[in-house]
Amino acid sequence: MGENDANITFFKDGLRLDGRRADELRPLKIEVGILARADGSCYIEMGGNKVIAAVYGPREVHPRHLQEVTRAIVRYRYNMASFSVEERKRPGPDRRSYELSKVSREALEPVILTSYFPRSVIDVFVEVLQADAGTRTAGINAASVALADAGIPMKSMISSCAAGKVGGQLVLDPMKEEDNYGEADMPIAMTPDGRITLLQMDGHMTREELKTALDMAMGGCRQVYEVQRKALIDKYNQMEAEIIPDQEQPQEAEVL
Amino acid sequence: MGENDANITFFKDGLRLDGRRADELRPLKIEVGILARADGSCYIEMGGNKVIAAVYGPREVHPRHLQEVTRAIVRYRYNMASFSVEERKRPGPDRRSYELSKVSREALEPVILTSYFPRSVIDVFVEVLQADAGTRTAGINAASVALADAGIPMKSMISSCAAGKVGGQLVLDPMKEEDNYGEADMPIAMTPDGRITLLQMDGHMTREELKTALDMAMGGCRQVYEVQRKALIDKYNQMEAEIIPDQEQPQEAEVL
Amino acid sequence: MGENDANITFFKDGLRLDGRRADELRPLKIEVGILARADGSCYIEMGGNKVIAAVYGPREVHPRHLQEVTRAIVRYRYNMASFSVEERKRPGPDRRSYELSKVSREALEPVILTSYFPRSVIDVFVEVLQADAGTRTAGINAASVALADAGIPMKSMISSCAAGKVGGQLVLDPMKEEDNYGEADMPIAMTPDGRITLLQMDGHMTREELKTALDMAMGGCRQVYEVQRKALIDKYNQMEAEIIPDQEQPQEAEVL
Amino acid sequence: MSSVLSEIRKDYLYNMILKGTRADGRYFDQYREISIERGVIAKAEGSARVKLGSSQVLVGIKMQPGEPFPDSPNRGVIITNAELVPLASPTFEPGPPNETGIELARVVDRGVRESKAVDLEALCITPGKQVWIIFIDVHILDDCGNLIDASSLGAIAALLSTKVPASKFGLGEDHPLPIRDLPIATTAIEFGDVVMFDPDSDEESIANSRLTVITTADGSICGLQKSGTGVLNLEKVHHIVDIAGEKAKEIREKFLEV
Amino acid sequence: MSSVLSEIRKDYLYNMILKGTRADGRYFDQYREISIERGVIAKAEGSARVKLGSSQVLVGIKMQPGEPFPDSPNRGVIITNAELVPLASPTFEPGPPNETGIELARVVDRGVRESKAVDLEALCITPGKQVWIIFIDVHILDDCGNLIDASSLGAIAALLSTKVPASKFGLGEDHPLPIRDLPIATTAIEFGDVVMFDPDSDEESIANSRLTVITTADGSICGLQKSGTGVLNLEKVHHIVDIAGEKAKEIREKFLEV
Amino acid sequence: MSSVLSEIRKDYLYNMILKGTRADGRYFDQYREISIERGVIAKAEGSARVKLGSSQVLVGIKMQPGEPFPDSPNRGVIITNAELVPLASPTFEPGPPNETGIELARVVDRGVRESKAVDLEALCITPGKQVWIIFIDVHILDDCGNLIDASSLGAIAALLSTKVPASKFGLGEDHPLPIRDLPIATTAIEFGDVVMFDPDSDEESIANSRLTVITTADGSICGLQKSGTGVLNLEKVHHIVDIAGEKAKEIREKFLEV
Repeated sequence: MGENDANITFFKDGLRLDGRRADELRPLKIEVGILARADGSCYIEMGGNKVIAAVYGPREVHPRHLQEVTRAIVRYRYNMASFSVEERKRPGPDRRSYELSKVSREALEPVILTSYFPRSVIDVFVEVLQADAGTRTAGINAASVALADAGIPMKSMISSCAAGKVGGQLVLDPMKEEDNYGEADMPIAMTPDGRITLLQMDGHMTREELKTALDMAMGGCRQVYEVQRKALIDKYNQMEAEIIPDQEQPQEAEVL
Repeated sequence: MGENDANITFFKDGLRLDGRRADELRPLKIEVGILARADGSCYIEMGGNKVIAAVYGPREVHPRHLQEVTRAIVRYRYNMASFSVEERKRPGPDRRSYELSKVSREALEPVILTSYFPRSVIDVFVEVLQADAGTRTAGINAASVALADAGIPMKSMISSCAAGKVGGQLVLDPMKEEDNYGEADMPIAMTPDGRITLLQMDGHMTREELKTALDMAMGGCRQVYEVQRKALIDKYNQMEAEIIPDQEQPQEAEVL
Repeated sequence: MGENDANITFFKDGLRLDGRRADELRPLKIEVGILARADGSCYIEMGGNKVIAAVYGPREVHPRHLQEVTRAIVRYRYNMASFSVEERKRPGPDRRSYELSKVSREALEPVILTSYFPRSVIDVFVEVLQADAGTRTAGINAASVALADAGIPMKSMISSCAAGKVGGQLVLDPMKEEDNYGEADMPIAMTPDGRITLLQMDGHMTREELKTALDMAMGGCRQVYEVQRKALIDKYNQMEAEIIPDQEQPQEAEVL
Repeated sequence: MSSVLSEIRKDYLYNMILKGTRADGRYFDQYREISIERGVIAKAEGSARVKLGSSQVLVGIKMQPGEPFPDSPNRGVIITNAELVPLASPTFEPGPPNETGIELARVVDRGVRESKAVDLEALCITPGKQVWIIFIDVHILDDCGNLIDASSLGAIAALLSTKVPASKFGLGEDHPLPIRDLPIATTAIEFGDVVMFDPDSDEESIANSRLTVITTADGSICGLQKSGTGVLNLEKVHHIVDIAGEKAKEIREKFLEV
Repeated sequence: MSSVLSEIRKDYLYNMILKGTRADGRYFDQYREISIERGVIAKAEGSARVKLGSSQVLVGIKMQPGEPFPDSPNRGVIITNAELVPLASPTFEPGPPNETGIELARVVDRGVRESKAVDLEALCITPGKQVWIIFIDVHILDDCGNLIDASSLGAIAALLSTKVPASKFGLGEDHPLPIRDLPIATTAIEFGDVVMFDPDSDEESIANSRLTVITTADGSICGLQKSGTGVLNLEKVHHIVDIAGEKAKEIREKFLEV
Repeated sequence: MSSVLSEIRKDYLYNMILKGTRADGRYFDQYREISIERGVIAKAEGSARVKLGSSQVLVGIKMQPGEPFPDSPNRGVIITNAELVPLASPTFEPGPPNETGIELARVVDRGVRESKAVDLEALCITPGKQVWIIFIDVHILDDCGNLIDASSLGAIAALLSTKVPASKFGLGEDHPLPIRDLPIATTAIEFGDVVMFDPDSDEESIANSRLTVITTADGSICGLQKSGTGVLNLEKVHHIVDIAGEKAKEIREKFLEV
C-alpha cells in the first residue's frame, strides 16, 4: 500500500470523495458477447476500470506436453494495454501481471467443470484498457461472465470485489486515490454461496478489522453477482428475441 | 524517408552525385557459389552494398509442427552484420529486419516450386556485410541466384531494384545520400516478364510520378536480371570446364 | 588477468598474504549429501568459496530431441547467486557462466559411464554462494563428489585446482587478490592418475613457467582428491553406522 | 481451419466471385460499415476505437518528454507498436509481436510518418535536448480482417483527439497535437483474378496477394506495401492505386473532416 | 510424480488425516524444526540460511546507492527476487522465475514492505537524488515444502543482520539497517476438510487451497495470499488467521528477538 | 550427419591416420592454405576476411567513445562478439550465441586481451569519463573447421588495419590503433592417440579433445583452452604447446609482419 499521507482526507460529510457511502460499489456496467472471434466475451466498466475478457475453448492444447489426461487445463492471461495507466506501460507481461494471472486463474478454476474436457485447454484472456484500482477484480468478474457466454459448464458464477481501509475506516471497492493512499487493500472472489476462491491482502489491519472487511467484501461480491446475472439474462433474452422473429418471417431471411 | 534538406543538391550537370544518369544502376557484381557448406550461395556488390546469400535445402523441418503436408515452407532471414553500418548495430534481428525478411520471402516464394518438396523447408539466409541503401533489393537478387545455384526448381528468376525521388526528380537505384535525403523510395521485385512480387514505397509521390517510377524500377530489374543470368551461365561454364579437363587427363588427376 | 600493479606485494617473509606457502592449497572442507531432494549433493568450502553441487539423474530427457540413443547426455549448470560477489550480480546466466558450464561439463564427462544410461540425462547443478577466485575448480570438485553420492558410475573421481603467477612467482590455488592482480591463472582438472580433463590459462607465462605450473596444479589436484575421498568414506561410514543400529534394534524402530 | 474446410470455403468464395459478388453481399470495392469513437480512454492523451465490420481496434496515444534522435535533434519522436493480443483471434499467441504484428505496426507508422501528418518540429521542447515522444499503441480487440486499414484509421483518429499534456510536465498549457495531414490506408486483395477491397478474415485467408496504398489529403501516395505470396501485374497495381485514392477520399471526408 | 503414485500417496495421507495425524507424526498446527544461521555470506551486507525441516533457503542482502522512485523521492528502495534454481527440486527448471517463483518473491516482498519492517525514510541519502537500494535475494537450496514461510523468515533474519555499507561508498560509517517490525509469514493448507500448517512437499501436492497469513509484531495482519484451486469458507479463513497469529508470535520470539 | 554415416567417416579417417596421413593429404601438423584480405568493409574502422582452407571468417572492428569500466578508469574497453549465423553451417541456428559461439568469442577475446595486443592506456580520452570502446565482431561465413584459429587471426589482422575514428567524434585526427603484440591461436585435436593441427569439420567431429594455445610474439603463452570430452596426458599437452609455438611464429611472420 502507498504511504499514508496525513494531509489527505478521504471523507467529506460522511461520504467518500466520489460521493459513495463506505459500503457502496462504484458504478458497474457489464456487456456480454461483444467480440466476434472469441467463443465468449464480456466488457466491464467498474468505476474507471474498462476491461474486456475473452474465452477460447475448450480447444486443443499446444504444446502437447501441457495436456492433462483427466481434465482441461485453464489458462488465464491478465494484460494491461500500454495506454491504460497514467505513465505508459511497456507492452508485455511483468511480475505483477504474472501473479495476478495466477491468482485470477485460481479464483475461477474451482467452479469450472474441467473434467468434462480431458486433454483440452480453456483460455481466458483479460485486457485492461483503462485502469483505476481493482483491475484484477474487474477482470475476474468479466472473465466469469465470458466463461458463461462461451458455454463453459460451471458449478456457479464467481464474483469479485475488494474491501480497503482508508483513513482508519473500512470501505468497499476502493478507487485509485483510496488504493494509492489508503492503509490496506483486500481483494476477494467467491461463489454466490460465499465460498472464497481468491483472497489477498496487503496493508495493515487488526484481527477485528479483517473480520469486518471480509464481511463487507463478501457483501460487495453479492452485489456484483446480481449485475453479472442480469447481464447474462439480458443477453439470453436478446438472443431469443433475435431468433424468434427469424422463425416467424422466413421469407425476409431469404431476401437478406 | 529522411527530411528533405533544401541545401542538398542531388544533381550536377544533369548527373547524380556519383556520376550516374537518372535511370542508371550502380555498378553490379555477382559471384555464384562462394560458400562450401551451403547448398547454394551468391555474393553480390550493388554499389556500396556487399551482401552474401546462402540457401540450405530442401531439408527436414524443425520443429515438426511447422511442416506443411503439401509443400515446402520457405524461410528467409535478412541479417545485418554489426559492422555493416555507420554506427555499430547490435547483433540480432530488429523490427526492420523482421519486416524485410517477410517481404523478401514473399518476393521469392511465388516462383519457387514448393509443391515438389512436401514437409520440407528451403532456408534462405542473407547477410549484409556492408550497407549502402538498397540492401533488401541486393539481398533478393543474391538470394534468387543462390536458389538457382542450390538447384531449387523455380518458375523464373526474381530481380529487384528500387526507384526513388530526389530533389523532385525520379532516379533509379538510389544510393545512401539519395535515400537519406530524398523524398521517396520504392523497392520492387519482379519476374523477367514483369510480374511484381515485391512492392513497397514510402515518401511522397503523385499518382503520375508513381506510374513513371514503376516503369523505371521495372527497367532496372530487367538490367539486374541480365547480370544474374550471366553470372549463372559463367558459373555453369566454369564447372563444365573443370570437369572436362579431368576427364581428358586422368593420369594428372591421380598424381594430385 | 587484471593489470599487474607494481605497488602490490604478494609475499612477505616467503609466505603469501594469507600465510600460505607458494604450493599450499587454501583450507578445504567437503560435506557430502547435504540436500534432501537431489539424488546426490555436496557442499564445499575452498578458501572463501562456498559452493553447492547437486546431481539429478539419470532421468528422462526433456525435450525429447536432445536424447542420445546410445548414451546419457550430461548437463552442467554453473550459476552464481546474486549475493555471492562484491557487486550484486544480476540473476541468470551470462557469457562467463555459459563458458564455465561448458568446460566444467567437459571436465567431468570423460569419467562418467554414460553408455550405461541411453536416452537419459544426468544433470549437474552448481550454485556458487560465495565467490573468492577458483569457483570453477571448487564447483568441479563438489560436482565430482555429488556424482559419486548420487551413485552415478564413474571411471574415477575428478579433482580440480588452479596454479597462478603473481609477482613473477608461481603459486598454487590463487585467492581473490592474487587472481585480480596476478599475471596468470591456469585452472586444470584431472583424474587421480593424471589425465587432464580441463585446461585453461589466461595471462602470460613462458614455456618453462607453464611446465612448472602444470606440475604444481597437478600436485594440488592430488591433494584435493584425498579430501574428496575422505569425505565420501566418512559419509559411507556414517551411513553404515546409521543402518546397523536399526538392524540390531528392530523393536525401537517400530516405536518411532 | 483444417485444410478440408479451408478448401470448401475457398470454393464457395470463388463461386461467389464468379457471380460477381462477395460472401457478405458487398461489391468488390465496397468497405464494411465503419464507426469511430474518439476519446474512449481518459488516461491516454488521445484514443480511438474503430469498428470496421466486426473488426475492432483500439488505438491509444501517450506522450512524454524525452530525448530526440541524434540525427533529428529538433523534432519530436513517434514510436508505433501493435499488440495482436490472443483475445482478438484464435490464431494470435501471447508473446512479443511476430512478423504480422511488426508489419502492421510498421505500415501504420509509415502512414503517419511519411505523410508528415504530425508537425514534429512543433514538438521540440529544447533543441537537441528534449522533445515530445508520441507513443502510438495499436491494441487489436477483434480480428475480422483488414487490420491495417482499421489500425491506420484508428491511429490518425486518435492523433486528432490528442492533447499534448504540457501542464503535467510543467511545460505550459495543454494544447491539441498539431496535425497537418490525414493519411488513409486502403487495402485490397487479389484472388482468382479479382481485386477486393477491405477483405474480411475469410477473404484474407484465400488471397494470393495484398496491396495497401496510403494516400494523403492531396491525393498523393505516401506508402505502398504488397504482401502475400502471389504476383501482381502492373495493370492490377494501377487499378488498386486508382480506387484506393477514391476510397481514401470518401473515408477521410466522412470520418475525419466532419 | 506419476499419477498412479500420486493417487496412492494421496490415499495414504488422507488415511493418516482420518486418524488425526500427519505422515511425519506432527500435529495439524505443528511446525517442523526450524534453524537459522545468520551472516553466512561474508560478501553480502546481510544473510541468513534457514532450515525448516528439510527445506533449506539462503537469503542474501546486497545494498548500493541508487535513484529513488519518482513517487517516493525520500525513501529507500526494496527489490526482492527469488531464484528457484533447479538444484533445489526435480521440478524446478533453469530460466527466469516462473509464476511460482514470482509469487514467492512477491509474497516475501509484501511481508517486508507492508509491515514497514525497514525504515525506508532513514535510507534516503540525498532527497530525490540518491537513496539506498536493498536487494533481497532469496536462493532456494532444497524444496521440501513451505518455501514461503522459510523464505520470509530468511528475509527478515537477513535484514536483521544487515550492515549498511556506507563506508564502501564514501557515505560515512557502516551502521545496522534500521528495522522497525518483524513480520512472520505462516502458511496452512486445506485438504479433506482439515487445515495443516507448515505443509511439506507431499502435503502441498495434495492440497486444495493454501493460505499465507503475514503477521506483524503487534498481532495485526499485513498480508494474505490464498492460492490453489480449492475454495475456503469464512470459518476456515478465520481459523487459519487465528492460529497463524499464535504461531507467528512463537516463531518471532524464539528466533528473532532472542 | 546420421550416426551410421558418421561411423563410416570415423573409420575412414582412422584408417588414414594409421597410414600416417589425413583425408586431405596434409601432415598432422600442417595448416590448410591461409589468405587474409584487410580493409574489406569500408564502413568499419578495421576489417579482415580470413580464409583457412574453405573456412571463411569476416572480422569487423567498430570504435566509439564511451564510459570506462569503474575498475579501469584510464583504459579503453574491448568487447568481442561472435555470430555463428546459420548461413555458415547447416548446424548453426538463428538466435543469440550458444555455448559454442560464446566460447569462440571468449577465446578470441582472451588472445587479444591477455597478450595486451592493444595499448588500452592509449585509448583513454578523459580519465574516468570517456575512453574508446573497441567492438570486435566476428562474423562466421563458412564453417569448414577450426573457427578459433581463423577468427583469432581475423581479429588481430583487423585490429592492425584499424584507424581510430577520432575526427568523426571531434577528438582530433584519425590515427592507427596502437598495437603492441601479435597473438596467434593454434588449435590441435587429439584422436586415436594422434595429434592433428588445424582440424577441418570432419576431423573436429571425431576428435576426443581439442587444445588451443595462444602465443605472443616473444614465444610466451597467453592463453590455453582445452575442450571436448576426451582426456589429454601431460606429454600430449607439452607436445601441442611446443608445435603451437612454431606454427604461431610461421603464421605471424608470414601474414602479420610483412
